[in-house]
Amino acid sequence: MELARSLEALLFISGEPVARKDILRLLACDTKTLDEAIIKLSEDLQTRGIRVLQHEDTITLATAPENSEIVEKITREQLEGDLSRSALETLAIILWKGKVSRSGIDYIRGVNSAFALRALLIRGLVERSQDEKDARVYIYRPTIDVLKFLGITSLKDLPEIETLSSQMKEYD
Amino acid sequence: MELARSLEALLFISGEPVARKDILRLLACDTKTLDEAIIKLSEDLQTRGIRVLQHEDTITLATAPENSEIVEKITREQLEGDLSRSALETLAIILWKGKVSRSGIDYIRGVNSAFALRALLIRGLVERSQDEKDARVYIYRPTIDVLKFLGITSLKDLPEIETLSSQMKEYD
Amino acid sequence: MVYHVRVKEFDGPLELLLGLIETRKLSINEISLGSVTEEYFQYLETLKQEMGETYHKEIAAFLVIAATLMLVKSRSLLPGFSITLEEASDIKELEDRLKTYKLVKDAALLLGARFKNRNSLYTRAPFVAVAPSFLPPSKPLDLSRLLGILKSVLETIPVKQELPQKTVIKLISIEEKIKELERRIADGIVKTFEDFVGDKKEKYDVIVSFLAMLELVKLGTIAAEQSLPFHGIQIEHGTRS
Repeated sequence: MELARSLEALLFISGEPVARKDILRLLACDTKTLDEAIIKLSEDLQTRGIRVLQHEDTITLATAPENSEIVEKITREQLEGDLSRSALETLAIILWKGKVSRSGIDYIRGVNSAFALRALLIRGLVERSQDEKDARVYIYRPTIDVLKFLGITSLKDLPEIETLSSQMKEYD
Repeated sequence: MELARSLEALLFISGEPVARKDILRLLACDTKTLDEAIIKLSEDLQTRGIRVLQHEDTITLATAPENSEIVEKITREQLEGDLSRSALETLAIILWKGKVSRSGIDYIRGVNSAFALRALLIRGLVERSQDEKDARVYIYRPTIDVLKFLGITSLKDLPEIETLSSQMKEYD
Repeated sequence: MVYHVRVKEFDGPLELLLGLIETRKLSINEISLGSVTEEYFQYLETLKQEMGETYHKEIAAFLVIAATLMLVKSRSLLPGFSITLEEASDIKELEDRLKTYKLVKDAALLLGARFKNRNSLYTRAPFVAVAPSFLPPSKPLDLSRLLGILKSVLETIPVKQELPQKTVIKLISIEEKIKELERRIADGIVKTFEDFVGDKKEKYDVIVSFLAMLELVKLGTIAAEQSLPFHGIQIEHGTRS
């Protein structure tokens, strides 16, 4: 069933629970067809590593309970431990710039920083918000936690902040 | 097969490409069993909304190409504009060679490829690492994002590059 | 006749050569290389005019291949012109590079089409199900280390270069050079190739002069003789009987 596949891709990519009404709109189908697709997908996933979860009016995919041990193991490993060189470079740029878009970071580093940014985000070292000028663009900032961890109270306390931030001025 | 389910859960939760050696450790299995699990999972997913991508020694899950339209409605990942001709030529060489130095690319194109490489690096389509034999030399290779962008699950699914390599073999 | 070759954006000498060969619908071999040599040099002239001061930097890659083309041209025009094994392998290497480049260019076109019609795959954000919490690295983050990392990153940003002002350089085309050479030989001013080139240091001028000489030899206007490799070339007015 075609729709069950589209539903799976949709739930897979969104990560968080999706409201039924949003799914109806995105897949352009009616309630009855959606219900059938949910049943079909749940059956397909019966013997798989992931499951369909329904809660109130939302639907999401999650790992099957019998795999919880392995899931905890990889999460712990990935979220603890040291930062990679590219994560450190990205963090340094965000700190000394104060706020910067993904493309600004990419330009300064000369390489794609998507993985590095995600690592910093999920570890709570940086946070992001939508750009006021362009909602499709995210702006990255250091978190208060990371400043505390570095032992500074404000970005002004960073060494050579004026020279370095003016050197990076054109790359927003 | 139990292991294919654990593999799926593991790939699902980590989202990003996971190195085979990490999977071997996390799932506590040997290479042969892992290979079987990957084949099993790929087969299971054949008729579903997601796919297994393999590149060099990393593995990840991604949405199936036939669902790209629906997925693009909700994903924030921006697909940037077209690549320039020189970037495409440079990418074709890197895909064909698998890994190649900057001077190797320059020799084939007869021209300095620094800007083309930078464009590919920033878009995350290629990555670079230092040459094992000579630390002053960078070696460029395709990333798993090339697969995602082009909508294929393995580099073997690129007939234009396969043709290029087989034609080149005739000269050697 | 002054050529106004439109300076298309050719990325490099291989692309230029391939373009010239393909426009004439020729296949890649020594004969076709010889037949596009003159156009190749005309393009370099145009490039010289357009680029002014930056010419020397940009032209280096073009000149290496120009030298090989000269060999090809000489061989096609001068019967009995013998080349060394190394020179023969240079010609073969150029042919091979052109063939390789053509295959790469074709593959790049197909790849470009695939990019346009792609159905991309998308991966999930990592660990989205995990509630965010502050997870600093196990070792303390050292500000001075971060500062060092930032500085080394900033060093790698390519410097934006200002385009220099174009300067007008008086250029002599191959045809002008042919006329000049013919006149000076007839007047008895020029007896050797070295006389003709004079003390011009630019490789490009030497090459254009040499091509002009070859053309005149081909037409039978002059006769040229070189007793030993790398020795002077004697030129005399041809006997057109």
